[in-house]
Amino acid sequence: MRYESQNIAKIYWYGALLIFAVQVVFGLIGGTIYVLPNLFPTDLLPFNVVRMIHTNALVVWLLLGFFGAAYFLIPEEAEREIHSPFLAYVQFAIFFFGALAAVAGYLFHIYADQARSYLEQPLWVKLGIIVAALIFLFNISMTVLQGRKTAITNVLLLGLWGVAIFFLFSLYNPANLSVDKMFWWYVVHLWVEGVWELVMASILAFIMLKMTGVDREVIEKWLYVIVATTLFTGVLGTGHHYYWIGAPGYWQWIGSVFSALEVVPFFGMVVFTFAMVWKGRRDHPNKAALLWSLGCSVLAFFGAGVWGFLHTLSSVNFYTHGTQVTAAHGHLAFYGAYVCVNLAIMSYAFPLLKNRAPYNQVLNMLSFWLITSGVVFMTVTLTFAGVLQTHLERVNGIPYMDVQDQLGFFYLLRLGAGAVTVVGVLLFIYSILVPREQEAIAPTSLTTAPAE
Amino acid sequence: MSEILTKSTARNIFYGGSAFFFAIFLALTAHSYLYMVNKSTDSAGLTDSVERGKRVWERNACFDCHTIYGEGARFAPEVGDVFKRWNGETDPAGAKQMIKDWMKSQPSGTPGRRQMPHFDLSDQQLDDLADFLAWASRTNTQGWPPRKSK
Amino acid sequence: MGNTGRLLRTWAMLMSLSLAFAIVADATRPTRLSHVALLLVGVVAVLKARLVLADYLGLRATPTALAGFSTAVVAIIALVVLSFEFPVSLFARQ
Amino acid sequence: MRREEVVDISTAVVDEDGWGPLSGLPGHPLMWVLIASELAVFGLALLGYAGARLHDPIAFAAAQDHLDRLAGVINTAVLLTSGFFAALAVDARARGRRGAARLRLTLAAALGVVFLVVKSVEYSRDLAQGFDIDSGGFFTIYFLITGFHALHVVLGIIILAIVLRFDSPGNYETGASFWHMVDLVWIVIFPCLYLLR
Repeated sequence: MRYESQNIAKIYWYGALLIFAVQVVFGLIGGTIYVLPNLFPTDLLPFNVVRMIHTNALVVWLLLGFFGAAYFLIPEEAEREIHSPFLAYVQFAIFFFGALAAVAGYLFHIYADQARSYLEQPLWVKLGIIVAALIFLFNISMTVLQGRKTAITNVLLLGLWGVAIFFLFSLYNPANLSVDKMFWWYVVHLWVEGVWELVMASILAFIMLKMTGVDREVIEKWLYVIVATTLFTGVLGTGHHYYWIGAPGYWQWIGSVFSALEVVPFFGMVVFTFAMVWKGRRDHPNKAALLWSLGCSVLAFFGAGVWGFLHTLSSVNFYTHGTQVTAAHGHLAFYGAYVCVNLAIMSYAFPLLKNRAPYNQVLNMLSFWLITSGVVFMTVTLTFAGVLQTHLERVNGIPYMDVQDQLGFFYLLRLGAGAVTVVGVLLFIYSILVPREQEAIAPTSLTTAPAE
Repeated sequence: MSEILTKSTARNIFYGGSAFFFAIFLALTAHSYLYMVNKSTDSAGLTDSVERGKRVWERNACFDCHTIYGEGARFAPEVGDVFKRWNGETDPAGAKQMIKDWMKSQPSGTPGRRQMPHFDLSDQQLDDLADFLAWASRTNTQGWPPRKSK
Repeated sequence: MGNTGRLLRTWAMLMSLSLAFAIVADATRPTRLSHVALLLVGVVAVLKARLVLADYLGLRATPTALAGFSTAVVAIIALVVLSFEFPVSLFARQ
Repeated sequence: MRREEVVDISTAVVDEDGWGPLSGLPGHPLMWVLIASELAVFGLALLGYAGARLHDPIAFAAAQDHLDRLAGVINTAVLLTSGFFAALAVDARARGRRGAARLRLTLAAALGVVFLVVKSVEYSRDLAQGFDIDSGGFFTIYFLITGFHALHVVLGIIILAIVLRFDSPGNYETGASFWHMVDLVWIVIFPCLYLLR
């Protein structure tokens, strides 16, 4: 760490980790309701409230993580301090307060009059998010414009501007349900299969740059190849959400063809991270950050790429759409792509921000394996549940609730996997917050310098 | 030859290519918008009541348990075609009444079965909600969902 | 001027192959092409694609890339041509 | 350690100029990423077409008979000749003959416009016969594939215009590569959609 204003990242990441804990705890509650539907009083804690907390907390903590990552890496890339640290803290206050208020409000059944999935925030929270985003974009754009311009900041800025611009569609909710859904995906799909991928790729590129010692030239060219294939396939890949919502039939062709290719950028990221690490001449001591980075590309490839492809062709999706197959894909994709990239940059940055480096982070690595086993197992059980559901309900024509009654065993297994995940997450947070003497590496044993 | 390998050209091709695909996407969305308004949905039948019903659906976060056109949570049944499943095509008044009665009777309290909360809806709101579900069932969804009894 | 000469030759070949296309596939206007005609159309399409790849796109200089792209084109055209060998539905609905 | 074995693989992926196997190709490597993406898209679409056709070959054949094969043949000749001029332009620019290169590239782009004119005449006839992108079956696929290709012709003309403005030899190669890809795609989709039946 070389710039004072990189410390801004700390507060964002503390906030992110807090909401991360909320997210997984409510995931666990939701999983419990699947198994024991009458455990919680329906009036106090109905499933829909649990789910909106689970999904909203996910989105806001990932965004907080991205903001933190931007504040951490932009000073080093642009080679200057953040334009205004004060504004960065103001932005945090607005965003974090909005996020907490939204999540806490849901418990009291306070949410938007015109709520939609992921977009249940009351209007004033949405406006707060937009104000915070504007402050953020102003702050980092000013920093980048006045500093060194690199491919990493370039792609990161494009991604973050996209995040803000597409969020504006959350304010548009027409009375026509089909039109509503079409533009709803402008937010949701163009985020997670578009601009978020740009953010993810640029963060990964930054970590590779710092940790492997491979030339910037090489890394930035790879970055362009990856983000080019991302947008060349991902934008029209939106079509895979337009099959059955009242849109024209041609989307079945466009969605199938383009989203079949959405696996390409994820495969590119796997090849990229492994090639860089292999080629890297440097034996970097932060093994935990490396583990999360490699894990990120691999798990994103399986979760977003392979599991996405499994049900993206319209002829398959006709049967699997709206079953647990979608839930299986969603969990591994979000975890692999966006949770892992956030935890990777945190694992890389925290030892530096806290002057602990070099640092072993054994507990951190243990938490990787715990969370990963939990989420992968969850994905597998949900996939089985989804395939069975598809067959019984969509092919054999058995009514929905009768089929659900037959899936109880899978939901029980999923609950177990969820519990392991929660333990892993709490362990990760502990390993970040609490320094452990025995994990410090003696400076003499260093063969190479830590990241500059 | 190294002149052509520059990063600024890379950036331009990335921006240009992405803009091309995005322009196609925007044009197709515009076409789809017209298609929805003119062809696939019952625009003429999109009454104030249907719109109010959609807001009831949103205000109570029904989509966080149910799916509609397959989207939402998967904790409770699909409702995009519930009106048809409950024979609304042949007996609209009966299906509407069934929806209203169903809403009023929740939660069922059946042990071991998922519970639907009791939503304190007025008669007017229940009517609107039923109208909304009836309207949604008339959309041309390219034959989805697959139902065997056809 | 060797390059220009080769490009001219490539162009001339492409044009004659296209004419061959038109004659084989179009002149007689049958409702369905014979097996031989299907095969010929496929072969001619592959030949033309290869000429464009090698001489227009300049992949003659990079044999690996030429082989890769050619293989992809052959595979696609072969599968499409093959699909035309089935004049009745494979998925007949009752 | 195993590290030694894998170094070779990674150097194959990451060579000196950083573009790996893409650096040997004519034009900018990232253009080849775009070209490869496009070929994959059209390839998948054609495979989808073959699969969809197997569901109902008779209806597809009947629909195909409404196409104007002669217009397709003319357009093939137009595009191939246009590609010829583009290749000549790259050749001229490489040898420093800027003026000749410009003239040839302009001719290539002009023939692209001719292609679009012929195509729009075809489309208007199809529409007049009552076939559009919503017709389902053959015509949905036909409009999607040929329409997407026609948009590439439009993009290609824009790219050629940019090359005329910034006329380095490298840009000539990059622009022409895209243009030839549009050629190549037509050579493959034309027989599949129009001729085979």
